[in-house]
Amino acid sequence: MEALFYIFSFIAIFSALMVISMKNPLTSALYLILCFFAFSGFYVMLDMQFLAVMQILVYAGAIMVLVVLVIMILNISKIKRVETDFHQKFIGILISLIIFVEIIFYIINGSQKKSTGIFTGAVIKKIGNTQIIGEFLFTKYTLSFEIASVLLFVAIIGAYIFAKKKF
Amino acid sequence: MSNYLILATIIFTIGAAGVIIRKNLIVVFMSLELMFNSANLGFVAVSNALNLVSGDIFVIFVMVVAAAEAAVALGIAIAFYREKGTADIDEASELKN
Amino acid sequence: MTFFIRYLLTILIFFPTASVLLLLLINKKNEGLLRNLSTFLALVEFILSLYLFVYFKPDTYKFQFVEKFNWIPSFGASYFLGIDGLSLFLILLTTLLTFISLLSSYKYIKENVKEFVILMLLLETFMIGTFAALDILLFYLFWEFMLIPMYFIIGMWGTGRRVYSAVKFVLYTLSGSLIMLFGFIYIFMMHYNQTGNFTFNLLRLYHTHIPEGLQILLFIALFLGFAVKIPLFPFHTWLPDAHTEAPTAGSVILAGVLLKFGVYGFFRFAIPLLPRASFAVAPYIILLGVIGILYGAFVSIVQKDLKRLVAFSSVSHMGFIILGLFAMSAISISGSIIQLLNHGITTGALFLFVGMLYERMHSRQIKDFGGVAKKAPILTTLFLISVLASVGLPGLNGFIGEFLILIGSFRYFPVYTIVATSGVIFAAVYLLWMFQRVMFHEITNPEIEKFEDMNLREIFTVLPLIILMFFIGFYPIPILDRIDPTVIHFLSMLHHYRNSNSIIKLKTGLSNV
Amino acid sequence: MDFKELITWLIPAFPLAGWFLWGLFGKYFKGISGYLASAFVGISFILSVILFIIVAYSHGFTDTLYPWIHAGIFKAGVTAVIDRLSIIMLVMVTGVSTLVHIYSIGYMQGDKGFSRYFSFLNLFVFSMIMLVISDNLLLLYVFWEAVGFCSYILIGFWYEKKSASDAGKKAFIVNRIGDFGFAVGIFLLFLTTKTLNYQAVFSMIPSIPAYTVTAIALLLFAGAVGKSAQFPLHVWLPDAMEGPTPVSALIHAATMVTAGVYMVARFHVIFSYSPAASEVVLIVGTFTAFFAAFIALTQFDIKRIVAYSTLSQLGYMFMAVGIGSYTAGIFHLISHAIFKGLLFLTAGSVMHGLSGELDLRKMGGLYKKMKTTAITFIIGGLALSGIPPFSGFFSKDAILADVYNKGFYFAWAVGEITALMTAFYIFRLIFLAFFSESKLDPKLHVHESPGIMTVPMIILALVALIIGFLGIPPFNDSIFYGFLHVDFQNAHIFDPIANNAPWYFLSLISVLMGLSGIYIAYILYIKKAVSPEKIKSMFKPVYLLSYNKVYIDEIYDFLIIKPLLAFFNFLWKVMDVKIIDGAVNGIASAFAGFSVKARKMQNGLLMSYILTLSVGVAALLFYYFVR
Repeated sequence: MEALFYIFSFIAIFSALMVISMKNPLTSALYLILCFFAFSGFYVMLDMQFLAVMQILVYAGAIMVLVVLVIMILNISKIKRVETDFHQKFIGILISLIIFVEIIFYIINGSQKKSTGIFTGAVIKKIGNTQIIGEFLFTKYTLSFEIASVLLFVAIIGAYIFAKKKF
Repeated sequence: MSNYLILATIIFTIGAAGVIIRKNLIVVFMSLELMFNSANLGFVAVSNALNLVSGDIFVIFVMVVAAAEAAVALGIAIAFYREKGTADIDEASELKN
Repeated sequence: MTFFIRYLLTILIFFPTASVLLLLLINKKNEGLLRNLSTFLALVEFILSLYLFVYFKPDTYKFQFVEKFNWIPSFGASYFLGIDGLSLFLILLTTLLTFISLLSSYKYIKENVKEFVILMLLLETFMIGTFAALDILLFYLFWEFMLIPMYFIIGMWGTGRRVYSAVKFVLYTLSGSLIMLFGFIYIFMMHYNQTGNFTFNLLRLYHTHIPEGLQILLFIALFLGFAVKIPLFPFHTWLPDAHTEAPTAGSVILAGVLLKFGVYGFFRFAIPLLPRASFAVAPYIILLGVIGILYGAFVSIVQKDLKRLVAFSSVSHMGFIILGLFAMSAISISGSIIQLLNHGITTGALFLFVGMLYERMHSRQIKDFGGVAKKAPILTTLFLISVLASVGLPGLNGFIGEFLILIGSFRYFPVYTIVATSGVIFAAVYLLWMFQRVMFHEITNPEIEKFEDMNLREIFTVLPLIILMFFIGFYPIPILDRIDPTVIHFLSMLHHYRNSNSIIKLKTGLSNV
Repeated sequence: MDFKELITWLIPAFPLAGWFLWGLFGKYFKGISGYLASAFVGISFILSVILFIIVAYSHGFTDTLYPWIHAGIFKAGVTAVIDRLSIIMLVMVTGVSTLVHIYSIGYMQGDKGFSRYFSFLNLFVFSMIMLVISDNLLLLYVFWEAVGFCSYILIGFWYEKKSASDAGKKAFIVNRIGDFGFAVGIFLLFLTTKTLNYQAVFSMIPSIPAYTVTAIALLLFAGAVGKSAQFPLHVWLPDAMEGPTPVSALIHAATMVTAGVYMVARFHVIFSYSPAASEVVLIVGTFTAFFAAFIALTQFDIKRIVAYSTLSQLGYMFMAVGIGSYTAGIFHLISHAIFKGLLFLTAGSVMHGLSGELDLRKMGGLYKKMKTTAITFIIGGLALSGIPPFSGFFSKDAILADVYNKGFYFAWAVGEITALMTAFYIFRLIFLAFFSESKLDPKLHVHESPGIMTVPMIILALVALIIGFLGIPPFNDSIFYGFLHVDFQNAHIFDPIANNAPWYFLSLISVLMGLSGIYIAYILYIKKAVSPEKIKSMFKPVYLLSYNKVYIDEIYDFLIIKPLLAFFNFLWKVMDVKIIDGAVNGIASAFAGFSVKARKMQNGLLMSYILTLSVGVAALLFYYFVR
């Protein structure tokens, strides 16, 4: 288990770094898909197979396909390269590191809460994670679920209007 | 759990750095996705450690939002490119005027 | 009928709003109907408000016509209305002046008539609401809403630098009232900390215990909000601009009602909520008031613009009111309240007359006039009566107020009172000089030859005010009777604190903060 | 309300009704309004006489019409006090008013403001009646100001004339300065006694510390100084002659200006408990008497001469009340009202005959052309000069004798010299106008006034002739004294120190002074034994001083009005616009400048926004961490 975690970690971090450092957006996109796969591995390890599947379906499947499609449409690799000056790179990395250190500080200094829930790994395995999530989604979070669907609907219309040739 | 959290932080930082230093619209968008995912990972990890499922539910909603966002953002990207002929977000300076 | 009386305040507040809904249905082009209907509705509103006077019980200090409903229970805000002797007359003044200013605008407002009448009626709703609200949050809501119609009235139908004036007016009052809101919320939180209840109910907040040093700071916060509205001496510079550029109706409402809110706020909120601080800072506020009296008078003397002159005279008159209020004696407070009404009546009338002169000559410069008396005897007579009321001639309303204020304040602040009394001399100087230059002398400006006397509508516009001037001057008892219990109760709430009135207390109080 | 109370309130009610009627419906009445107005005031006069008889054979009373103000402990009602003092004043006021009203019908004939004139004249009579009968200081103050207003509006009656409206405004404002003191006096009185009712106040005065009483008395006296045009607030009265002449006769000679004297007499309790204040009254009165007579010596405007003589005579009255001889003061007030009213009416008749000419240098020889006017004028002049048996002799002599007997020898001497000057200037006027050779514009059609004007003059002349006999036997044993003294028994001090000179001796000196004044005028202007020009050049500076009214107006203008106006302009243009508004606008523009700078941060580059955002996130995290 431990070993699997470290392997996936390595893949995730490496591919994330490649995402932001590759010159060609298409390459970045492919590395991002790799990264998402690593993430779905984590979800499996955390007893959330449903999420893992969703990760691959939604992110790797839907979103990344969309991204790649856009890159293809725009033919971005051919257009003028956009370069970031060193100045900005330096500040960006510095700030990211500061944020990183700070968050790590919180994680280390933070006191861990006692587990209060009833959904231990055994329970989840017994009922099945898909069923648990489904029950919650359609009872406690019904309203949010409906709003989310409206949001998606709006987003579809929005995307259509934005991408239309003429406003 | 803290392992997962540290990993999530690393990915988050990388995503943030990408957002700051890259200028390509598409890459910035992908970096944002990275940050989303790291947050998702954090949710799931904490939820798992505390024996709860609310974190997992939340992840689903984040995914919904991400999908919606992707649709709109990429629509904007197309419109933007059509308007400016480039994907450099520094060209998007209408706010200034 | 009982239902009607019971919910009379709500009806009064929202009747103009309902009228607005009705007016919205009318075509914009149909200006005659819009004017007539809106004026008629304002008249109906005034007649409705007279029921308040009729059913007001003069022998009790308790709030009457009380209505209370929960509004936002989670933090104790309620729809809580009620009036006492002070707000009764201010509401009557509001309804009367709204009617009069609508009547006065028949000729002055030529464009966007629909918008104008709608804004005026909305303004009326907010003004009455502010006077009737006993819930701080509700009060603040109405208080801020008032700015919106006023902003448009000045900005859209004004003259000259109207947008500058409108923006100045709004920013000035807004910055004051935001600080005031902070003060209110602080008191609200203190009350919560002491009792564990969230409430914006004013009557319960009166019992909040606040240490003296903090009281002074909070008082300053509330003071800024109210002092700008009054306006007290160093905060007055928005007033001449706003008054000068506003249309006649705007000036009338501004001078007649909006300036009253500052004093009303002090009376209803600042002083009872923070009694110790009020006594501690009273000498300083009175100093500002007295400076305002003289300063307003002095500056009025050298004004060349009629409206600006009347505006500065407002500063002077409001100084008297502040003197009377903060002297905290029963006589002077009664005088202040009477003077509040008087100022609304008299200054309102003066603005109406200046408006009439402006409509005829399209100028407000004093030097453009002269010899009007020959052409317009009715205008001259009625204008003279208003001027004399403003001067404080006995037999007219201004005298009663000023005299009560001065004789009441003399006991506690003799020096200030003497200085303030000298303001009466200067009032005579600037007003009579202005009147002489405008009305008397030979006609020099050929345009005056075409001057028309007042028509019937204009006479009816000012007649109620003129009658009130005489009425209050000769027989103020009906008003004083209704004010008296309120004032006595007001002072009885405060009289424990009177002895803490000293400069040393102020200093130690501040150092304890 | 029984009969006498009904009458009491009917007396003011008639003029008040007149004011409303002519004021509102004047144009429907046209010429009738004058007759009706006279009739209304006449009814008031008859009622006053009835009331006088009632009071004379019973006793005074007070009556409240309605409660007027009450706020806290402050209470005041519309209350009348009818005692011997007020009833005498009431008869005088309504009587003179009636005559002046009748006279005005002729004088104002054809003026386009005819009804307006009578409306305000009626308002004045109403106010003056209320002033006299009011029973508390507030009501007194109200009508004190109200008569001032009537004076303002009537002086400026011909408003097209700048000088007229200026004079009206000046009168009002100068009066206001005096009223300022009066008002503060009322405040102080209320503070110490908690009441403004006369009787209540008077009963508490003995228990109040002397310096407070002095302060109150002096402040109240400031009001009297303004209203009765004593030095230094006398400047308005000569200018007030711009008004119609009957107005000058009624308001600025007979009634309103004497209100100050009446007020001091009414408050004799207060003044008599304060020797210091009384002495101030005496000094002001004496000085004004002399000072005004001095100015009158060289004037050429007949109305102004009479106006200055009014000042001077008012000074005599203040001398009287200042030494505590209240009855003598009131007696002189009454007789002065009669003969000065007469002088003004006759002066008006001269004006009327000469189409408005006022300059002495353009008159002369009028005696032949307007005999009635001339004779009545001479009667008035004799009364003013204090020649027996005219009323002025008895009343003025009563004052001077009292002044002498109470030991104020200097004041007495000044009074006698003033008497000489008085006789001189009034006969200078008479000789120049009526007797010396004519310098009239030959084109002018000189005519005697119509009967409606001369009859009131003749009535007044007759009254001036006989009213003095009320003062016989002399001084403190007279009928008048016996009648009025009842009201002044509460007066506290000022008993005569010694009756150290017999009355006939003092009277003789006064008469001699009067006669020698007349004789000097006779030598100078009829016999022409000595040319006035020669005397003029002999005392050039003194002459100029007198001719230019001691430059008081110029001094006020230079020392007070100009600097104040400059200061006010400074306040407005610099203080208000620059400093206060400048500060406000400065804050506004500071914000605007800051915003212009801050706008640079919004460079529109998304990258920099993101950068700023992340800096913020880092900082926020750091803050929570530190906390």
